[in-house]
Amino acid sequence: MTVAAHPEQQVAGGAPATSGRRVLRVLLRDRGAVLSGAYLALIVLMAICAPLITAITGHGPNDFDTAAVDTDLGGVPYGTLGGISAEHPLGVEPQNGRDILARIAYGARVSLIIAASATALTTLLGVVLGMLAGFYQGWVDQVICRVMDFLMAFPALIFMIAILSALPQGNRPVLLVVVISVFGWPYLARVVRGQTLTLVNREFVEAARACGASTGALVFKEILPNLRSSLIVMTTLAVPGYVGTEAGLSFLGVGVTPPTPSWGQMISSSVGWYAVDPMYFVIPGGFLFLTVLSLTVLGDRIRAAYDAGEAA
Amino acid sequence: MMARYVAWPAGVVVILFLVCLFTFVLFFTLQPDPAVMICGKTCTPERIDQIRGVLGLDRPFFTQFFGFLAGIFAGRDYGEGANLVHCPAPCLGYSFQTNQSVMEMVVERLPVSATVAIGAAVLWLLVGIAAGLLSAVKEGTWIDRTAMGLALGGSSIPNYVLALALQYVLVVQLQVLPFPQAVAFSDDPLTWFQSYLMPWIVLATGYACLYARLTRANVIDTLAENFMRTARSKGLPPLLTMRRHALRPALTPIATIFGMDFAGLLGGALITETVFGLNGVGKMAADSIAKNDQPVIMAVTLLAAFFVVVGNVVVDLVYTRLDPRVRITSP
Amino acid sequence: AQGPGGTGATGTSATPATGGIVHVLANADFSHLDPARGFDGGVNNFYRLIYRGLTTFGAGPGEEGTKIVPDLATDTGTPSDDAKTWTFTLKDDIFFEDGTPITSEAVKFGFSRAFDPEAGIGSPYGRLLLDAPKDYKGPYLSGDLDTIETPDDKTVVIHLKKPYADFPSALALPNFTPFPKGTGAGGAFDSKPIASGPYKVASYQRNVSLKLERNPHWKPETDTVRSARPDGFEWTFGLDPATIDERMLAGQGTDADAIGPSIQAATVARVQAPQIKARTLSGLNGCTTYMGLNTTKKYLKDVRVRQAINHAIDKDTIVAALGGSTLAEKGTSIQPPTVAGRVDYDPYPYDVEKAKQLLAEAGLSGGFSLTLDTRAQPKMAAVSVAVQESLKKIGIDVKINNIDASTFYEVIGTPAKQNDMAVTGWCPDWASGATFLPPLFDGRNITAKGNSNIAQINDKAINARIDEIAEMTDVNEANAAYGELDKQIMELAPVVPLAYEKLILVNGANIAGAYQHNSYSGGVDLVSVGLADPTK
Amino acid sequence: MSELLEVEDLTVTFPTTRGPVDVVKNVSFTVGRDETVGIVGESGSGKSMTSLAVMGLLPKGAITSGSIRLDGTELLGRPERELRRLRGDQMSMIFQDPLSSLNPYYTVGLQIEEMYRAHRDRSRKAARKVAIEALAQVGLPDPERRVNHYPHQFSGGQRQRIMIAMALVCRPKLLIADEPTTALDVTVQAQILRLLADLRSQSGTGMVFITHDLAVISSIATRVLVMRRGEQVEYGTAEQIFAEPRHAYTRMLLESIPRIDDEVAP
Amino acid sequence: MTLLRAKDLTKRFVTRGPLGSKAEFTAVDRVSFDVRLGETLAVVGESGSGKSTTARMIAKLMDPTSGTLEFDGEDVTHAKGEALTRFRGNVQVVFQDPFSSLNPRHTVERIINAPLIYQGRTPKGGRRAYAKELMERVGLNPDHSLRYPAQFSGGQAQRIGIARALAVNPKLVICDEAVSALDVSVQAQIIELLRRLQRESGFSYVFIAHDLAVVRQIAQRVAVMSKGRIVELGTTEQVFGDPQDEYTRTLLAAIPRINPEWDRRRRENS
Ligand SMILES: Nc1ncnc2c1ncn2[C@@H]1O[C@H](COP(=O)(O)OP(=O)(O)OP(=O)(O)O)[C@@H](O)[C@H]1O
Ligand SMILES: Nc1ncnc2c1ncn2[C@@H]1O[C@H](COP(=O)(O)OP(=O)(O)OP(=O)(O)O)[C@@H](O)[C@H]1O
Ligand SMILES: [Mg+2]
Ligand SMILES: [Mg+2]
Repeated sequence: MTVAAHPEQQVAGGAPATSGRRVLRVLLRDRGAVLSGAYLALIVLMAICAPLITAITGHGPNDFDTAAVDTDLGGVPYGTLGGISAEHPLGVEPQNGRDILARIAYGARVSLIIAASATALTTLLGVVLGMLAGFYQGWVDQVICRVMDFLMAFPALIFMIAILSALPQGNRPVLLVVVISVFGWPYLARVVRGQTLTLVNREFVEAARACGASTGALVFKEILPNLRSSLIVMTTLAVPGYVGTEAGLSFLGVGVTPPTPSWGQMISSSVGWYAVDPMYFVIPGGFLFLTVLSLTVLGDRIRAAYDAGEAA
Repeated sequence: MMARYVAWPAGVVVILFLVCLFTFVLFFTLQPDPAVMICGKTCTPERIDQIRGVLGLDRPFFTQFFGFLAGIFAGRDYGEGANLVHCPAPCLGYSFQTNQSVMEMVVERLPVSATVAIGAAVLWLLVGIAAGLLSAVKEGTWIDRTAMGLALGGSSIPNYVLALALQYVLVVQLQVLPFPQAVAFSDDPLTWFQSYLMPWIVLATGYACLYARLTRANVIDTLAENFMRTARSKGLPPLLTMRRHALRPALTPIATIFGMDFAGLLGGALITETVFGLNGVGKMAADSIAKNDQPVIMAVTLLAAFFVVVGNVVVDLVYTRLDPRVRITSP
Repeated sequence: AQGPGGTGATGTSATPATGGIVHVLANADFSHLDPARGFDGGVNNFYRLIYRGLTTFGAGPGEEGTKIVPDLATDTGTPSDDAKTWTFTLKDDIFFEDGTPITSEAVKFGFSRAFDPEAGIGSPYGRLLLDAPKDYKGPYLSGDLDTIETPDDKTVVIHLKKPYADFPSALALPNFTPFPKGTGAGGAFDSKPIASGPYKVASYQRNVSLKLERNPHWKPETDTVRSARPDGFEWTFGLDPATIDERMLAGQGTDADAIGPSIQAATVARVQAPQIKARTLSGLNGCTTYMGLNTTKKYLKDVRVRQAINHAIDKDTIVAALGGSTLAEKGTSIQPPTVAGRVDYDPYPYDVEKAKQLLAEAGLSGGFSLTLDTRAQPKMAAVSVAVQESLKKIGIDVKINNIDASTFYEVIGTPAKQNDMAVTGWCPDWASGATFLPPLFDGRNITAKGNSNIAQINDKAINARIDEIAEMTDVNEANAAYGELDKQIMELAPVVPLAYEKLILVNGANIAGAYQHNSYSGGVDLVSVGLADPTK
Repeated sequence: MSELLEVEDLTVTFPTTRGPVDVVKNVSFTVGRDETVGIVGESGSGKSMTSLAVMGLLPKGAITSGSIRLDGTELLGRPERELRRLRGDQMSMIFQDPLSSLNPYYTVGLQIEEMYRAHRDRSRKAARKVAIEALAQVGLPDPERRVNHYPHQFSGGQRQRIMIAMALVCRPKLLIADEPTTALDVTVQAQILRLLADLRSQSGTGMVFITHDLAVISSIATRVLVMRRGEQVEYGTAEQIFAEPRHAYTRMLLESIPRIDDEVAP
Repeated sequence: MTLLRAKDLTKRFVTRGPLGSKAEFTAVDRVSFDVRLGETLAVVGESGSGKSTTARMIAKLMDPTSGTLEFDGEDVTHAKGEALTRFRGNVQVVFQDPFSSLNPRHTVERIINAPLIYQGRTPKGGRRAYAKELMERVGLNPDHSLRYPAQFSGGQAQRIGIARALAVNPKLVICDEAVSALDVSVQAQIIELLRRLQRESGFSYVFIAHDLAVVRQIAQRVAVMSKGRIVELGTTEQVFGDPQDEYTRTLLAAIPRINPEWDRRRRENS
């Protein structure tokens, strides 16, 4: 009895690249992914080079320029589009005439660091604890769920204020990240737990168990990849959420201290001006929107690239 | 598995107790003296002590805490002599700033918050899930891209901005809606509806965006399952195929966050209620924080905690309805 | 003093017709309807609609509003020689809303409520001035206040703790409101007040709305102050400030019959249109926004440092932060322009060089750092940043300590918690230095909690001068003396007067008789306002 | 009159990173009314893809060319809306992997009923009756109770029978059965084959029957298509394929059949 | 030598009706058997008779309601931790539903390597090469190692499952209808592979199948199940040559055969 060594048709081509490199190659060919990546890189670069930017334009993030606004009209910027001019490429803040470009650049530092680290931390906690709860059920689930209930039960903002105002001034951004994460992870963890509950009973998990997978491996290597879609959505949307939380807390006096600029604060302070100086909102809002958009597009494309396997 | 259901009521009570205790500790130890707040501009230390005495703030921590707990079950009295006020059984405390029983304040405001929450929830569920489903089905087309672009935009706009912008456009510029007013449904259904419409939209936007994206992501995953092929092979009406077969598996995460989001909103939609001047629990929370009205803060916290915990219980029960496999005995 | 209010009152000065409902749009509900409890410009203005006292402020724009006139009493009282005992006679035909006459007994009862530990949390003058037994705890706990004599139904004899020439002014404050004996225990007035003024509460839903209707037992003949033209008032509470601005600008429906609070800075540019400008009022709110310099702190102990700070602050940027020239004026002296006897002067003009020189003299030219307590609220934060920017120029590094609005006053009012500097404000209880300078600069008033002398200045000369002025029996003389004391205090530079804030009020098109009242933080005088055409 | 199903030059292509791959190449065959055509062949040779192409249910990204005519009307390029009306009603398919092909979230009863209700009778009661009947027909014990069970509560063979029951409720003109009996023991298999034969004789259903069990093919198919690597190796009457196979692969296949009677494990 | 001994294994399922009514169903009823080292025990029987459930129990993927399980002389009924890890290294399973048992988010390479990864083993030459070799042995194109399960046919998916089970050199492989989706020639190849492994490495198999011809080829002993019980257990010759139980006889009688006339003609032709 003879059997052909390769019953399937032979396909030309060399050895397949490792999946990481393959994915990168796929992404590089994707316009959306490249644009998103470029934008994110630009923002990061801008944050790093903020001092350079202010050196070039000659306006620091807190330099008042009362000459650029009309104090008799409540401080509306002179000129069109919120005072956009060669001097102030993105216009000025109403009332005190601070340069928006400089504030955006410096604000990127605070906002992105806080939002990104809080997102990373909540995701980490949420995924790990949520999966363990969903997987073990029984008392582990009980304990984790009760802790989650406990944390979620507090109206988060009230408690963040209470706790943050009691904490020493110390390193505000770090404290903010910690507090936001402590109150933030249960939201994600619950979603993860719910999905884990339904995935645990899938046959492929049983198969992995038969392969000798330890609990940890089952949870993180078999189930986790199947949660990807929800995770991408939740984490990318967490970023604007946390930028907003930071702004809210800062406004309530427990966030980063003024005059440190942050995107969230800029957006919050722009709201009253929506009718008179809409650009004041549009610029930081636009930067934030594009950041989230880029993160989402990138997340989606990476997922698609992994999913596609060889058939992309 | 059965143990989970049995443990619920006990668990809920324990959580609520801990929330109480923690809130109490936090506000007892960390927060400024509410007596100072009440005392006002020209205030003397003696006067502060006097007020503290009236509020019972001079008593030891546990006396105060258990007094509060006892009030919930047995009611309690405040003040003395002619000033005595009685706060009947489910007593969540008494606000000396508004001179009202907190329970009364909550009961007064809960319907508003519930109206806001329910209306918004209906809206965001319908819009969010429908948009997510549509995007998933039309994945990669302009419909998908537009819907998801909007969803991202929507989730990047703070509630506050959206509320004011909406008001500016719909009320001031286009004049299709009046400025929101506090009217009861029974008095004037049309104005009632018009007044709540904007709060609903504002509140629903953020959630709808999240739900749409989540629905889309999960439905896309489900569409790749073999059983979707079976469903299509049956030649069912497309809406039925989508609703029944593709949506159900995507609903687990939706149900989870919906339980939490909705319960959270019953505890008050702080910003939206404030912007539109709705006298709900959220506005009450905001006011009480600004005025450091501790009994009210305590009550709002407890109320929110109660809804969230109950919401989570419901979600857990829903899981087993959503996915029959969850019912199998776990490993 | 210059006449601050009513600069733009042109379009709305027409006399109101009788009838109609005036609507009021408000952000926050009143603190308390019980006049013993509530005490701020907004609520005091409202109290005048439903309550009457022995005296009250005049009804009119400018200085008229700071004059003291009789109300329930036939005159502004007869003092004894040392101004320690005051006798008042009540008018005839004065009634509470239920028809019971207002008697001397009611006056006594109403006054004694200020001593109740629960109720008497409003204006402090009752407790500060009225003579009472040491452990007296108000009528509900301790019974009648025997130190007030009521020889007959129409006569009240009041004994004070110490001589007080300006007592008629203090009586214009809300916690001297008569009430029928035995009423108002346990916060009852907060939901159901007993009216003595032209209106009574028809319905009140906390944080939602308050409706006033005519009090049939109020006799216009007995009241020379309140014209009370409209048939009622209706407040809508809990509106977002931006929404209020939007509504007032649009003026649709009943909003044409509405008045509101001052607009926000962002709206200023939008009220320039002539048709809106015509119904806009603008004027000072009668308060001073200042920065206290904690004189007990290391660097600020040195008067030269404090003076340097005074010179260094660019008040133009402060004004910009407060919303520009339409919403604020530069502050120079401690007392705001609305206070009687105030002297207009500028001891510390903006001068960076001078400031640097002063610092050099103090041996601090190398720069140092100070912490500034600020209320976490956009406007205050903006002011703080402006201060920070200004002081940067003379080498002072300002650290902003943002404090949650609910705890701000506790922090700065507790010397143990207070930092180097704090941005805050002060409004006089009536237009006299008596309610401005002593509370802020009398070193003997420094308390461990609830302190208002945030500079913590305790200067013998100042203390002594305060006592001297308090003893003056001529009110005008006293006011003039306070004006000079202002200068004396500023020489020590314990505070930096930053600005006098202004209000811009946009009224509904149908509003008539609106002017800003100088004793009520520049708000529209409610007892005179009405509708131009109630049938509209 | 045309045949029930005419497949001509069917090619199915998948784009991959290494260029397009034809998984089905120029396959042609016809199925007459009340005729059974067997498809046999190597695993991975494109049998399932061919049948999915007929149903219009190929995975996303697959490109089809050629022609598929049902009752003389072209199916390829038809809008989804029209195909949907045909599916379940005119043609239905039994899928190869029953567990993943059944929706784990619904009872099997509902999954059978919804098909019937979509095309035949909207009433719930009638559908339920039909579902129970169908389950009984495929030999599932205790069908009244088991309609309310979920797929994971069944054995592999039972799930396969559920798939069969589902495909049959509407008595379609064309039935495509993709390895419908692999998980069944021979007695149940015999029962199912009888059921299919009845269906063919009663309703004139034409059938495409894919299996690896050549004995089954020989007993029910009138024509046989042999596939290998996406290509059509041989196509002819059953008798011709089994008695006079022309292609070496067919012959090899027939030689490899394990025989119950001649070989015993050592 | 006995490798695995099952004694009185019983599994009862509780099912809930639509109205919450409960019903109990005994899927496996006091089943006892043993598997010797290097032996193939076939399990045949009615669909729904409890074969897969028994397989799950002996693979320790499902706890029996009652009964005991011994492996290598050790009672593993309640094995945990170390003992369970050892057991997992020795017993592998090929599942009946090919797609469901493959993680849709893993590449084939990752799936096949799963036992190696989870048991911390690295074969000579690395896992990638090893996976490719295994794919080749079960007749899959090794170039497809980075594809996902959905991109394979039913038979190919089944072979992925087989390759995975063989990756760690287990002592016992439980094959639940492991070759049912394969065409006869590939099937023969797989069977040959299994037999070779048995010869060379002493694998034992529990082989669940419906194709009695295949069973006859591969099994030394056969257990026949019906309605949750083993109705007959004996050597292949015994069971096929001289069936004792009524059900076994029906089963044997129902085996479909190619028209003998066609068969004869073909043989003559070739
Ligand atoms: N999404 C896909 N992308 C690329 N190739 C695919 C895809 N799906 C299936 N294939 C390939 O198409 C070929 C045909 O698959 P098909 O399922 O039709 O085989 P089959 O004949 O049914 O085999 P079996 O008998 O094993 O079920 C297989 O080689 C398979 O690998
Ligand atoms: N989770 C479950 N709940 C209820 N009943 C179940 C469950 N799993 C299996 N059963 C029932 O147990 C019996 C035995 O199932 P099992 O899967 O062991 O059968 P099998 O012998 O493998 O059949 P097949 O050859 O069809 O795969 C079947 O009647 C099945 O319906
Ligand atoms: Mg197939
Ligand atoms: Mg089975």
